[in-house]
Amino acid sequence: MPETAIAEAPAKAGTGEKILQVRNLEAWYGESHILHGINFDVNAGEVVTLLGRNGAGKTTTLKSIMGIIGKRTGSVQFNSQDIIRATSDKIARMGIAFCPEERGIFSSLDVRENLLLPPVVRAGGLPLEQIFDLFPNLKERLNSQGTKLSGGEQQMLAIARILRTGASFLMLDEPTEGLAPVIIQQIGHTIARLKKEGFTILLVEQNFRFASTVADRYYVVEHGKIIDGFSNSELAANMDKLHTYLGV
Amino acid sequence: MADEFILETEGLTKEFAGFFAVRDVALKVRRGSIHALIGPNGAGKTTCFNLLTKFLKPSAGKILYKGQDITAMAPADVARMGLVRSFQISAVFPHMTALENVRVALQRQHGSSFDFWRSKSVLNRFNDRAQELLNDVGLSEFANTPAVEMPYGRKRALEIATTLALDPEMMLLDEPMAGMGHEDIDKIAALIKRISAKYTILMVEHNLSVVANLSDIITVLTRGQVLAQGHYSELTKDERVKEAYLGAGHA
Amino acid sequence: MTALTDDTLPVTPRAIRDEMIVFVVMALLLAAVPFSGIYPFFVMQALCFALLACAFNLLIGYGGLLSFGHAMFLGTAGYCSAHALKVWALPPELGILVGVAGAFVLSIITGYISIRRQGIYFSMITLALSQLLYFVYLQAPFTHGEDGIQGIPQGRMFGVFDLTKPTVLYYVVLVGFLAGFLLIYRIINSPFGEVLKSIRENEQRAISLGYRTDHYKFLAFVLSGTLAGFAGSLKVFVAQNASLTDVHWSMSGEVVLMTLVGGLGTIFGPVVGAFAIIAMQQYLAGFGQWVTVIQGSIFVICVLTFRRGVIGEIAHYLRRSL
Amino acid sequence: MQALYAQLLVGLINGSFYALLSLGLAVIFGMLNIINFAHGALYMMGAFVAYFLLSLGGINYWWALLIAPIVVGVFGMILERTMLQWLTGLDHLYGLLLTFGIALIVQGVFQNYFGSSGLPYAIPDQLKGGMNLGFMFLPIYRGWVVVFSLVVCIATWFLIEKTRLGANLRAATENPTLVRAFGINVPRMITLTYGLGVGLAALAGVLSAPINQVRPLMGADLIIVVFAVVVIGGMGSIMGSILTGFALGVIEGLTKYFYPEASNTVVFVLMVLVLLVKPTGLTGRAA
Amino acid sequence: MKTKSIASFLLGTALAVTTAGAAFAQDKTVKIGALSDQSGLYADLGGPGSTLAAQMAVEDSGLAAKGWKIEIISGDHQNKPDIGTAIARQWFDVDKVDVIVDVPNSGVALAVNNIVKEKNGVYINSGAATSDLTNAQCSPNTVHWTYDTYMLAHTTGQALVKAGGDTWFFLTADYAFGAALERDTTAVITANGGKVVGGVKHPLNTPDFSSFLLQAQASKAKIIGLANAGGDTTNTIKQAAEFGIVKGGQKLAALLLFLTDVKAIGLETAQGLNFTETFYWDMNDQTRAFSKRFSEKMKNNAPPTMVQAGVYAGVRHYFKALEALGGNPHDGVKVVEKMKSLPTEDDLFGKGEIQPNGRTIHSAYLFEVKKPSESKGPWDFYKLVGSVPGDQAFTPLSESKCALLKK
Repeated sequence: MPETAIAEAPAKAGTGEKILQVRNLEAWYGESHILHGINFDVNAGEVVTLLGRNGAGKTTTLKSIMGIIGKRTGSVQFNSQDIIRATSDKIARMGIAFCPEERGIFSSLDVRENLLLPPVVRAGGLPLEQIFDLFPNLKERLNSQGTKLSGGEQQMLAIARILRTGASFLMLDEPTEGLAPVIIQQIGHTIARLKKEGFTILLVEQNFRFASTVADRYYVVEHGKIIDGFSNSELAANMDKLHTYLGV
Repeated sequence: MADEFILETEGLTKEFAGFFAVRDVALKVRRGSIHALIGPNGAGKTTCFNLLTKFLKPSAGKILYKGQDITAMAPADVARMGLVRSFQISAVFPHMTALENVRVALQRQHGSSFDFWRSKSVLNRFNDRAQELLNDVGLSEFANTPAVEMPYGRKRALEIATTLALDPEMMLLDEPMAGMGHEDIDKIAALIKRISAKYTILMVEHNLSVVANLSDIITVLTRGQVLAQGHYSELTKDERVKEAYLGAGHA
Repeated sequence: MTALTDDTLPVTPRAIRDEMIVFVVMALLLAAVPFSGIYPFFVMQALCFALLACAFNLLIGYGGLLSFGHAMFLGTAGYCSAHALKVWALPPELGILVGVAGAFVLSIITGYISIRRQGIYFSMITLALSQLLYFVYLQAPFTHGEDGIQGIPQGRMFGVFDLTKPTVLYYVVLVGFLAGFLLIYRIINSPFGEVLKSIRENEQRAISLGYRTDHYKFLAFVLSGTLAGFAGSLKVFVAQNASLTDVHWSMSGEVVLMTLVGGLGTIFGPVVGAFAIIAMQQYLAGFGQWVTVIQGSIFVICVLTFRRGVIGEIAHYLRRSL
Repeated sequence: MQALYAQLLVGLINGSFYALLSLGLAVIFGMLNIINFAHGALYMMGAFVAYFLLSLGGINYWWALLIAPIVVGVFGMILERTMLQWLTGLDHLYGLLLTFGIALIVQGVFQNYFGSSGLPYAIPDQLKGGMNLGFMFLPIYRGWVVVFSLVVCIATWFLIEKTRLGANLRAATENPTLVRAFGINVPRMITLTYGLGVGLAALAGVLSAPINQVRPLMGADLIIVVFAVVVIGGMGSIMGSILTGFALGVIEGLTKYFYPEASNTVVFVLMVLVLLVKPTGLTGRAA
Repeated sequence: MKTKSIASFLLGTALAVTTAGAAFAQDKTVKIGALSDQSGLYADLGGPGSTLAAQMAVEDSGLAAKGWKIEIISGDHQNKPDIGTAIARQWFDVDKVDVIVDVPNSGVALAVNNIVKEKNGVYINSGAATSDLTNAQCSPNTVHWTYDTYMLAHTTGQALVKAGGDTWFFLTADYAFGAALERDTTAVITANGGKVVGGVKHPLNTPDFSSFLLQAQASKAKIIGLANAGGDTTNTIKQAAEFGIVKGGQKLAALLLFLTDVKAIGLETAQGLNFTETFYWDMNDQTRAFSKRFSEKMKNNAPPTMVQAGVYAGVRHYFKALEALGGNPHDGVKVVEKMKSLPTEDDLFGKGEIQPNGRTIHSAYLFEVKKPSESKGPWDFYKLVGSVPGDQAFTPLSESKCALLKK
């Protein structure tokens, strides 16, 4: 396998300026060193996908950006501000929102409480009507307990609740995990629509078939490093390489 | 039947607050085979595993091991019947040396685990066997290293050596390759292949190429249910599997 | 749940020879006490508490279980021994046996109840059980409630050693302490200790290897309780009384403090901790309730900055187990 | 039969204190994962603040009900900020040890300055006297204690289960990291929660000041009973700890009537029985 | 294990120091250990005040001028028998203490009693209530000053029954001291034609007495006898007021109550209570004079309690014995024998004697707590309602089981 570390972003697919710049990001879980120097960029209005095997460090990358990993070094520039030392609540208030892999629906809260939990941090979030328009199921189930929802509904709730905060940069960790194809399709449509609304999205996916329907660019993570990167148009050409990288 | 299949489940179900992590799974593991359980993230593989080894209580269904109903048994007792598991994240005893790790497993069957009045030097009689097991998994030179100081891949190997020390009839391996680099993966795969001559193996694995090479039979889980079952070559032709595993929009 | 002492343990394997050297030095120093002019009763009392702390440490340092009720074993054995000596007029060796047996039975009962829960629940249950026992002893006729059992005859050990002589008593207590200490050391370094250690390190894994971990924790609890009882029986000969103090929860707290100061999960820590705390109580006694305040402050300081304890820090520095 | 009713009512009064204290413990445990051993000492501080307010500042009981929980709550928040917060991520037994140390310090300081015997605190004039219920003479103050603590308990329950703030709190109990990543200042919330739990203890202290004497050790023995209450109830839910608190007060009251010698031990005996049948407690989640 | 030298009273002259120990018989060194509860339940009634009382006794004796070298150390037994015995043992072994004074808390007092006997020291107990000190567990080294359970029961019990309180209900602390008080009082009540209609035992340190008070109320007894002490007594009294028990016509009899307890309860609640003490600061000119000097030296300006007064009187009497012996023989039995042979007389307790069993005999007084309107000062609490001569108040020697009497 080629160990080509690529620091510079490949050809820009998005139109806007660099909204996120990650340089030499290293992170630790307790004693174990997980990220060994991650470098990549995200431009405003793009959907960027991190691909990689289980345990490669994709989720850790998102969590490091969000500031919820104990020890991290390097630099993370968000809108030209370095946030590597900021606490996660401050980072959230700067306009980054995170939807975790396990979705994090709170069982002791009902759907309405779950939906309203993240505070509005700045103007420009989607109003509730628009969210219900995107996810009509949620409106019907506002008073159910959060974890009584189906897996798909939980995922929609998890995405829905970070839309009203006003954050313009969304990080979604494996939103399709464990979901039925028809739901996956629906999530794909949602992401596409969010992109149209002007959101910038950083996606972690194993399912690159799904990713290919929404992403502008890809980075491949292995052993806590970015080892490759290409745009959506280059995907087909990189297919074989990808199979080796991901072991699927 | 009981002879042919070492482990069978009927209608195995686990519900978490309305969410079915595992639903109505019927699994039959043939004695002496390497059986792989695959599926996308969140398909319920690990839950299934925890049910089989009794670390979780099933909401419904039955588990038969060697023809005996083990549904209501405690996890330690299941292990004592020769059904031993490994964990997704490496499970070693960090502040004990590799040799001591293996010895703890040897000790359970062969000796004096409640003897608090004897010196632990009586355990030295297990040293040869422990060293042999370490050699088998390529850890000869690590015998006196505390487990916490070993590299990740070595810890996984140590875990397998510890499991082998119990001389189980069946091993359940939960993502034995998770978090490993290529070199390690090949080594562990070879090791699994080698030990499968003696033991029945049920493994959860994400790495399809590993599964393809190793396993005799594969069960595909999605959303807690069995989607398909068969040999790799059969499954690759199955459209449903491709779609579930590789995702919608597959060309 | 992560083990309490995870970050406090030295990672180097046990150096049994080093530990035996330290042990011999400790034994010689203690044996020289009667010739030193140090008040022997102070040392005897400290030895009893040191043994108690070592027994407690067996449970938390090697079993990962924080008992907040260890005074109940100390006190129960004390009452049993005192009663046997005073009312039944048994010789000292049998008196000790009765006390230890009492603690043994108690630890079986309380262990059966408490071992089913872990972590803080275990601590709260042991605390509540010891408080239950406190009230029982407060009202039971044979303990003489608030007055305690007083004026306990010391007698002749094995018909030979006259325990009313302070020097003889001192050596008997010292031998008892050293024997208890060595037994605990042996337990830690036994096949059983090995399993116990593996359970503390990774209980899930131990279960998956087929260990019924509750049984091992239970045995550790019973051993710890019984040895704590032995300390209580010895203490009866030193103090010549048995009172509610020894069953009160503040005594349980003191034992925790001694072990914490010395170093949880270290071999010699509890001994050092016990001597330090007893000496502190002795020399700071004039400050009245400030002693409580100082003890509380030591708790706070230890937990916040000094979790390894005195011996733990030294061991960590030397990268040796002590 | 009349005497029985009277004892039931008296039990309910004690239950009020158990409920307020175990409620505070449960709230703190939920957020901080700490069994607050200092709870008894802070309960005592509540009573002392009321005493100081009256004897030094001439400030009456009603103001004390408001001021004492705030003062002690702020004190608690300082403790949390300076000490407890450093324990995040450590085994929660360290929390138990730390708060035990804090309890020793607080109690020791008060004992030094005020001795162990009690200081008097009079029942406020408005609540003096009693009424004849037919089956008993109920001092108005005791009736007030039951009613007021019920109101406080229900208000706390409402705050936590039914409000926006409570939703944040519940969410942070489940997954503090994620809640913080939503932009909520969780450390501040933890501090405030500790203040709230401790404030409840102080409130109980003020309530008890006119009934019991204001003594440095008034909370020390009570807290162990409350621990037993908590083990029985299992700290699974806010409502659970309130109900268990009141129920055990009543059971204790009945014991005082039928077999007074056991009144000190009945809660512990009950704890043993519950543990034998249901090791996780009545409403408990697994530890 | 707790000792401290609060004050080293090196009262001797340089000459005395150089000659000290020169001749055994003329040994004029004395070391007094004031062992008390310095910070707990009994700290206010004994504690630092008892040490002060002992110091004043030393000063008032004028022995320093006669070449005596007297030192006082004090210790805190924390109400724990094992700590008390450990201190006592160390005092004798290491610090060479001659006499231990005060020691409130019956449990500790009895434990220390054994040690003093073993080490042949002198024990002047003032703080403890148990009459066992001069009865079943009497010792040739012990003098018990001030009060005991028998005296309390007899004086209070007899007076109240005679005043018409002939039906009793007991609230008894469930331990030896409480049981002894109840037993002794019951004997007096029945002997005087009264009746005990019921009782309830409560655990020690009960915060809440309401259930027990409800039972006492239901019994309709005229007198509710409180056979308990300290915080339990004050709590019972306060809560009884709350439940309107006194207003309902029943009367409370506190069998053991101290000045400091009344202070804690407050006159508003305590008014009308009957109880027995053997000393009150406001009895006569001598007691007032002593109390004035005493309170000036106290942190909170409190006058002496009867326990502290007993320490003063006991130490003064001890010095009389030493002077009579012409030096300190450091032999406890010998000194106590001398103390018993001399009649007692001092400003605080008046005239009396020490019986062969070690019991000091002096008058006992029945008091009633004043109404707030009657009180003229911060410590003006008591009204004298009766007195009993010493020989009637304490255990008659014929009833005593003390082994010393059988010689």
